[in-house]
Amino acid sequence: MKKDKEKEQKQEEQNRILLQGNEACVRGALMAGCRFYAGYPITPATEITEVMARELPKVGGVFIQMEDEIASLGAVIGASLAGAKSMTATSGPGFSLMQEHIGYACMAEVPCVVVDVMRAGPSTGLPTQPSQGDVMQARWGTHGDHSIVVLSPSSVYEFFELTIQAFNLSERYRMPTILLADQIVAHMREGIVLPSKEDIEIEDRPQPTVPPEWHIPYGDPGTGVPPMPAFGEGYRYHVTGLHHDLRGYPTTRKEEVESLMRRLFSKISNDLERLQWFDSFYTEDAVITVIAYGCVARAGMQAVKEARAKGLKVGLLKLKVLWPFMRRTVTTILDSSQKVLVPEMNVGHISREVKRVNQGNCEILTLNKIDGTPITPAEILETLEEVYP
Amino acid sequence: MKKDKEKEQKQEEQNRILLQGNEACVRGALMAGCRFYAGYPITPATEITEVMARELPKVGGVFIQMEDEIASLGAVIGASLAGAKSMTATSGPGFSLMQEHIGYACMAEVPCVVVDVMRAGPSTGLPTQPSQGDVMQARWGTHGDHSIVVLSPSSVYEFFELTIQAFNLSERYRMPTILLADQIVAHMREGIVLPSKEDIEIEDRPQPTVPPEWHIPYGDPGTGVPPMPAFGEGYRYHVTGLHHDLRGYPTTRKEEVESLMRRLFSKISNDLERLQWFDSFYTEDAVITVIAYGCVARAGMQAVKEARAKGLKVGLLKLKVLWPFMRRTVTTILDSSQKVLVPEMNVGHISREVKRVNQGNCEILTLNKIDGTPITPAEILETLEEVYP
Amino acid sequence: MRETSHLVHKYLRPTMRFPHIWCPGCGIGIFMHALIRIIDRIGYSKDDVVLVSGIGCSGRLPVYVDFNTLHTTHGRALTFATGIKLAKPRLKVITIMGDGDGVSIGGNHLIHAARRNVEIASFIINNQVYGMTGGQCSPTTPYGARTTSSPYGNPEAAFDVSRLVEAAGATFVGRTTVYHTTLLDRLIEKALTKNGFAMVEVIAQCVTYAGRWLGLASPAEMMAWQRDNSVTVEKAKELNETELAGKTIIGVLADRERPTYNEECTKLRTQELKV
Amino acid sequence: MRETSHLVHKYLRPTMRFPHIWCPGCGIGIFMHALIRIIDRIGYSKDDVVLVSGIGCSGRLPVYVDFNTLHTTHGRALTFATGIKLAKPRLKVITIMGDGDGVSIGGNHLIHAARRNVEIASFIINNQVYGMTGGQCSPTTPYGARTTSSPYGNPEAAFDVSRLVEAAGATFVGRTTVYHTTLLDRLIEKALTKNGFAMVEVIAQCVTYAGRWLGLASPAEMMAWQRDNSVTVEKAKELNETELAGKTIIGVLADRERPTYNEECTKLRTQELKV
Amino acid sequence: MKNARSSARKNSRYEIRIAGSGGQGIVLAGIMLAEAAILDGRYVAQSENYGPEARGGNSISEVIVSDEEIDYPQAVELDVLVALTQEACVRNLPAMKEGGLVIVDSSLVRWVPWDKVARLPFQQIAANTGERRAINMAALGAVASLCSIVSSASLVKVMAKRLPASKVEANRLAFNEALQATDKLKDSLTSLKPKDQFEI
Amino acid sequence: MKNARSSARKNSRYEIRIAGSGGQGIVLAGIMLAEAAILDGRYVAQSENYGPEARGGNSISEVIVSDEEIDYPQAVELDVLVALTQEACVRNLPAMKEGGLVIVDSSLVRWVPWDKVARLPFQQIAANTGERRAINMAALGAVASLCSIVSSASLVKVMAKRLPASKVEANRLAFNEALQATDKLKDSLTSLKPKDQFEI
Amino acid sequence: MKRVDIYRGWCKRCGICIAFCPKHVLEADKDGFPTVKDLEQCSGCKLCEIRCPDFAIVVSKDEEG
Amino acid sequence: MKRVDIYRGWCKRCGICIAFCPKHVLEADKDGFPTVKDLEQCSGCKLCEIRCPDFAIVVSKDEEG
Ligand SMILES: Cc1ncc(C[n+]2csc(CCOP(=O)(O)OP(=O)(O)O)c2C)c(N)n1
Ligand SMILES: Cc1ncc(C[n+]2csc(CCOP(=O)(O)OP(=O)(O)O)c2C)c(N)n1
Ligand code: SF4
Ligand code: SF4
Ligand code: SF4
Ligand code: SF4
Ligand code: SF4
Ligand code: SF4
Ligand SMILES: [Mg+2]
Ligand SMILES: [Mg+2]
Repeated sequence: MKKDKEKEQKQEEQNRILLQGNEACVRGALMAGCRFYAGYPITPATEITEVMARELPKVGGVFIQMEDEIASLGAVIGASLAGAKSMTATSGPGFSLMQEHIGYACMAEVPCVVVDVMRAGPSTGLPTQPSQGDVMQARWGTHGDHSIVVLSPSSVYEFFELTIQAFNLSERYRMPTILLADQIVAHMREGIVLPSKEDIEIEDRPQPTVPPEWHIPYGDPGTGVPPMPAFGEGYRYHVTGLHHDLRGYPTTRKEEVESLMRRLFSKISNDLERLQWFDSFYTEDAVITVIAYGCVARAGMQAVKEARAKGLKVGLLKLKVLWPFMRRTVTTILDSSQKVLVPEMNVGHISREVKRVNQGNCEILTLNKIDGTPITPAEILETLEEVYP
Repeated sequence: MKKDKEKEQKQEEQNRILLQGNEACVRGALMAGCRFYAGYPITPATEITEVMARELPKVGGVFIQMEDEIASLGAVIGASLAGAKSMTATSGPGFSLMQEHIGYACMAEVPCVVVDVMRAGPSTGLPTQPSQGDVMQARWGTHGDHSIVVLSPSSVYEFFELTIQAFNLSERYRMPTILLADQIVAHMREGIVLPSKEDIEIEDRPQPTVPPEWHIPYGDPGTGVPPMPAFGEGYRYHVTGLHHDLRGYPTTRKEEVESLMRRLFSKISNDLERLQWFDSFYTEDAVITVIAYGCVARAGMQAVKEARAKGLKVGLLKLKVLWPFMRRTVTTILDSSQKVLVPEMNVGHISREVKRVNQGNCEILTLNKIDGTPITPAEILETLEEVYP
Repeated sequence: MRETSHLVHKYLRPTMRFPHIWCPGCGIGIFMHALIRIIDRIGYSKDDVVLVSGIGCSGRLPVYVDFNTLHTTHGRALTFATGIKLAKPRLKVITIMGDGDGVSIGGNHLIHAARRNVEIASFIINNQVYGMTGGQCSPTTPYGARTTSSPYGNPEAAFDVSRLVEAAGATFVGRTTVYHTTLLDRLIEKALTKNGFAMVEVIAQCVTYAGRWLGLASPAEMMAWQRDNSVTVEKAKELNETELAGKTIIGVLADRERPTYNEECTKLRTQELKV
Repeated sequence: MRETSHLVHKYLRPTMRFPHIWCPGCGIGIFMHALIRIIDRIGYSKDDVVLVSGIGCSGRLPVYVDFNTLHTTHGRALTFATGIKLAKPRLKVITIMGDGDGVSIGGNHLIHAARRNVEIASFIINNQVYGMTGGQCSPTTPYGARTTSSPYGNPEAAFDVSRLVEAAGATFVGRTTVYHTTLLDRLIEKALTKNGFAMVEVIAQCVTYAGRWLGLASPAEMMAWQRDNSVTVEKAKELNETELAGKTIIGVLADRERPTYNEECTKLRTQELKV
Repeated sequence: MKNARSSARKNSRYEIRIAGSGGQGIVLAGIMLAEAAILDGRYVAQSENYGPEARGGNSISEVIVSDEEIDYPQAVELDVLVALTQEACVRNLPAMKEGGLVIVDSSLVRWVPWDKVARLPFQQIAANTGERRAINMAALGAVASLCSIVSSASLVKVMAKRLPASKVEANRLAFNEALQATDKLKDSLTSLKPKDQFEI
Repeated sequence: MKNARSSARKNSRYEIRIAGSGGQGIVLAGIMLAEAAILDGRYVAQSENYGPEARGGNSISEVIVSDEEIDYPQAVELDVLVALTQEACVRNLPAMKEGGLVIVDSSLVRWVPWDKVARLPFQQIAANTGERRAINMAALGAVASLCSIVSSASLVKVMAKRLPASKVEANRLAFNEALQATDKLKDSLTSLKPKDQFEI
Repeated sequence: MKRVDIYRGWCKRCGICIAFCPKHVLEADKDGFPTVKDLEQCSGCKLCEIRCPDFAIVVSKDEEG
Repeated sequence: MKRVDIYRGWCKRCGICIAFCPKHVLEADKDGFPTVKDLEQCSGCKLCEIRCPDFAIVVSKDEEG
């Protein structure tokens, strides 16, 4: 037995490879079945475009560099409608340009994955410096009301893993899924072991089970997510960014509009339980809990361990899903901790949400940095020591 | 005396003219000194573009229809740098496209006014139907952290008035100011009396008081707002969307970045007191207060009057500034009312903020409608009656 | 009542409301009829045809016809179409764009699609105005024309769309009016069967807004204008500059061959993969 | 040490760090030197010159020179420049764009600025690659070239930028390389003094990334390639197609007159205001 | 609910909607009504609605007139509906206040499932003036006669201002004709019983 | 503060930064170091930083090696700094851990205001192999000799994988030369007193 | 014998078919709808059908005729 | 007499000036910096100055010469 385990471990070690976060993202995408990528170079997401250019043709996929980011997401949505799992990657300025099409994909219910590797903003900002300044934009950047799923990795392996999950969720819900990485996670390299394809669960968009004449393109099969046949498979239907009826035809009828909006929101709001993705460390008896995500969660982890070593009862909640905000998970922490510290490389995005769901029982503290440098374990530790009751 | 007043009133009545909201916006802009407009047609903001095309040449200004919304805001920023008070107007899809340049104007500190006449979204949505779905986008739509001022009118006169104020604030703070109107306020006509130019206070961007050699383009004169000479007036300086030092030259130095960001935020955060713009009705003894803005505030007003007629102690707080969120004003209401009702033509944008600043003392209720139809007085009244303690 | 056009009934969606949304006499309907006619003549399976449009009056076309239809965002039809064609090369991808849609906000995608040579048959319904939003200037509105956004006359020169797209590298470029029915049919057929990016500029009347600067009231007058102000490429060669002034040259303006993007992709995947 | 170039010292910002940011031998610096030389020769007041750039290596140019300088967003320099020129017509507005900047993401603004004829002197530093982001394909990268985003060869054809801008209606179009110093000077001067929209395509070496597909290592080799692969418009007329294959035609490619947008604006304000 | 809606009305508040199809001058009629009410010293709020099918589709213009400032600027319950097409009539009846008045063109609208209806031949009146498009002004004539909210003097003033000089005369004629024709049956109207309808 | 930083270290955690200018192969050296550590069964996190002036400007590559999973993946306090230009040296000294080791090229870096410094002629060693660009591999030789975190066997393996076949030999040579040269003064190094510096 | 069918439900009375019939077969009725004035003259060229923006006119051989 | 000044602080040793001097006046020193090999030959054409991307070379008439 012991030998087996040793062997396994040895095996694992031999499979450990050094990958950059952006490369890991591409590996995840390919494993999830991504076969179309359209993109436009931008620091610090460019490697995703470059590695896709190299890898996609090898698996029979299509890579295209478009004229800009608007075109990139347009092409991605088109390819997805034709049946291909599709993705693009960018950073802040390009992400801003993609907002109209993100809303389109929400409305037309087209699965796709958009990676935003966050650099310091606003505007052109600091192209090579890390930030978490796009968290609210990922939720609210496009006009009009919609729901959206946003994931954020804190390590190279998580970037790989969450890319797969981003595809899965986008297929499951028929909506764009956004991956918010930060420049540190995107550019650093770590030794990781990629799982084999068999160990990974892949989801595909629901397919109609009835013949074309019976298929109602935007009907609710109960899950809120209508089956989605690809263009060219006999199910001819209409896709539009206008409010539409069950067949996809434009409507302004209040009842139809309302029922469409209700269904669109239901896809996520009915599934919140399944979207509580987090890691927690030492939270059971924590007096103060650090809530963090992305590279800041890594600093948080180290700070928490050191604080524990000093006898401080502190814990860490690492969020992997940023949107929908994990109210349930966070509420549990708010109930059990005296204080919560939310360190972020922005002026306080997730901390706003924590405050919103807080019922006043817990003290919410923030630690924000927007100078283009990462939050360090020392900074978090110092704050923890300062505010420790 | 009485006669004088009568005469005055008579005079006023004679000056009362029927104006569409969008027209009133143009009148306000011209009175505020707007001399450059670049835009691209889109329902329901098109009339602003059309009326500008007609009126600007008459006052020696320049109107240009650009190839798209990105170009429109680019031209507006350029014109502002050359010294002209400048503006553009659009609706959701165009507003999404403008996000990159909104961030640029924040970073480069270029005064300008962006009008977003909200229609129902997401995506192409319902082009002719009203909505308040872009409230969060106006705050968070561009990448990276920044602060911004967003105003929202509830009547034709307010659209006129707040357009003037939008120019004033954008000049005062050297940042883009956003006017969020809804389709109803933009398209309806009301009889209003325009004040004469002398009765209106106009603010202009601060000008340097020192000769060019001594001028420090991005230095803090104490107000957080550096003087802004126009291009071509002898003060040659560099403007960029990158983080920059006091001269405007790109920097990645942590200290310089931080001090720039601090100053940018300070412009608003130091002036919050002055940005509490609201009307309140019957709030002193209100058990329930309705907090509303835009056309919904009008429904709220009627509902509140009718409820009062029925003996219900309810009040209305009408917000004119949406961002920065009027925490102080709202907190006062949260302290004095048992319940607060926030009716919105979206899934709940401002109500999130109300919840965030609430210390748990007050019950926050929402009334949301996203079917493209306006919230009616009856709907608000009904809710008030239902939840009245 | 006896059935009317058997042909269109085969392609129109019975679930849609007719008559269609366009104003009486609008040229878009004439183009739509021709498109259906040619698709039928070529014999594509409905399942294999994808119709992609942007936003505008012309953008409302796809919803009426029983293909795979996609109504995208303003100006971006070609980007979606590119994704579709690359992801599923066997589909026949067609885009319908307005002059504002395809040449103002969407001008960049137009020239890049032409350069890239993705096999898309694209049609620009050039009514020289923004119809959908109420008659503003477009990049093809004639100089001096009064529109709702140029009340004192349009200060800008118009694009020669076909020339621009030709210069951008399109393998097929044609121009016609909806009056010229035979040419319309011929160009649609050539564009649909072209192995490469094809663009046809279809001059069509916006009776509601574009009639104004021509001083023309009725659809028939506008079509007569199309008839009287066009010369064929062939004829144009015989005319001098003064004779050509103010005339629109119609016909096949470019027709040439080079590998499509899909063909290049296949090459990448097969021959040249050994880096 | 004795002072070096008196001329540039008059225009460079002493507050900036030198040597500049560009790689050793990068062609952008050669263009910048020429631009300063010509501005000095024409004798503009520094206060009246506005230099507007987008994002890219070339976009870093304005910060070094003591004019009114504006570093905008990627691809949008011309939109800002349009606003400046219209709001203050007495300014001399100049844009500097890269080939990705000006022709990929910014291609639409380029053709519309040309059509609109706003009096802007625009320079596209065509190094046939995305320099700033690390050597990806641009719309002017030659077909088949291996770049960081086309590891198996570029599947797309390149734009003829000058031809495109000419077809879009620019009143002045010229092309040169940085090797051809006399022509470079002449075209810059013509563009700056043109009453209308002028575009000069400046072929410049990106030594770090674009040398690769030419198999050329050094800046000097790249400039020798510019020398050996260009023919002047005048000479080109004497050559047949085979002789011209692979050659870049340099010189004045278009030079014509029509009213500028500013002139049209004045007309609107004065003569034609009585609706 | 019904209760709430009804009570949501001020006494001086008066809501009128003109509905028809594109090209009938609906929007202009609403604007002119609003301007006339302003001349009469009243508060007004006017809005229109044309859905996505601007062209030839349904068109609505509504005017709220009041002696006090107007809180809610959209119609809640119509005091008066002027309908110039059959579809417009049927579509807008649900918005009527109980006891409200429906004014229709007698030849364009045949079926009016409402209690209190005034049928007038606007189309014909307009045609008689030689200006067929004056149908909207004819409708305003009936409004001026039947509704106290606006004076015909003010409406005539506004006409002179808003219409092209060459068309003013014919439009005023249509307006007056309709006004007089309606005046004639004013009395019969006030005594109308439910389900009564009258026509001239 | 200083306290907090120091305590923020695990025992097995080892931080090394290679700094120089663009073109010196800094990034590649970091990657190879990280890959070698992986072969040795360790956890690694590697990152690089080149500011906006990628071209010819300052370049940094840092590797964190540990026997446990690495929490914070950025350097906090350097155990080792390898500096290949004077500027890189001075700029990065503030990031050093007290008692840490600075390795520099003896001809490119003259002034090293630090206690514990190893000066080796990497440039020259590389030049001797005929492959002037092997300076980064020479530096890795010194690292292999002085730091326990990575085995030279693994480094050699990685070299064979990462470098173009034609260049492997020269690079390995440079690596070995530097390794041996450094080995020679290893002992003197451990006995260094503050302010002592040594050179070969 | 030709047949020219006009589908009034779809016809928007634009007048295009009438204006461009080379044989002047069509005319407007009092409501503006096209009607067949002179079927004899019809050449069956289908131009009216082809140019109708509303698919409201169909020219065919009368099967029964 | 001409002067050719090379400003080492700015020169990036790209070699352009050396490669294209028509008179072969310049050569690289051991560090790669251009130096004047043969001033006599210099025609004062300024091509080296004009083509230097870094403004690091200046050709002038030597005032004192
Ligand atoms: C981003 C964006 N900007 C503006 C609009 C508004 N809009 C809709 S259609 C249109 C122009 C229509 O003109 P054209 O493309 O020529 O089509 P037509 O209606 O003439 O067929 C515009 C500006 C929009 N929907 N989206
Ligand atoms: C919206 C946006 N997309 C992408 C980028 C990233 N980006 C910066 S420069 C550049 C391309 C540079 O190429 P080019 O314009 O040819 O200029 P060069 O560096 O070659 O001078 C790109 C894609 C950006 N800054 N903004
Ligand atoms: S507005 Fe013009 S383009 Fe649009 S449907 Fe009417 S006629 Fe056609
Ligand atoms: S990367 Fe290319 S374009 Fe950019 S500075 Fe270097 S040589 Fe010049
Ligand atoms: S088929 Fe030809 S001839 Fe006959 S009615 Fe039609 S257009 Fe006239
Ligand atoms: S062309 Fe068609 S729509 Fe027009 S009148 Fe004739 S049948 Fe009617
Ligand atoms: S001036 Fe001319 S000849 Fe003299 S060194 Fe320079 S390039 Fe050579
Ligand atoms: S051209 Fe300039 S930078 Fe290049 S070697 Fe000569 S002096 Fe130095
Ligand atoms: Mg059009
Ligand atoms: Mg370039």
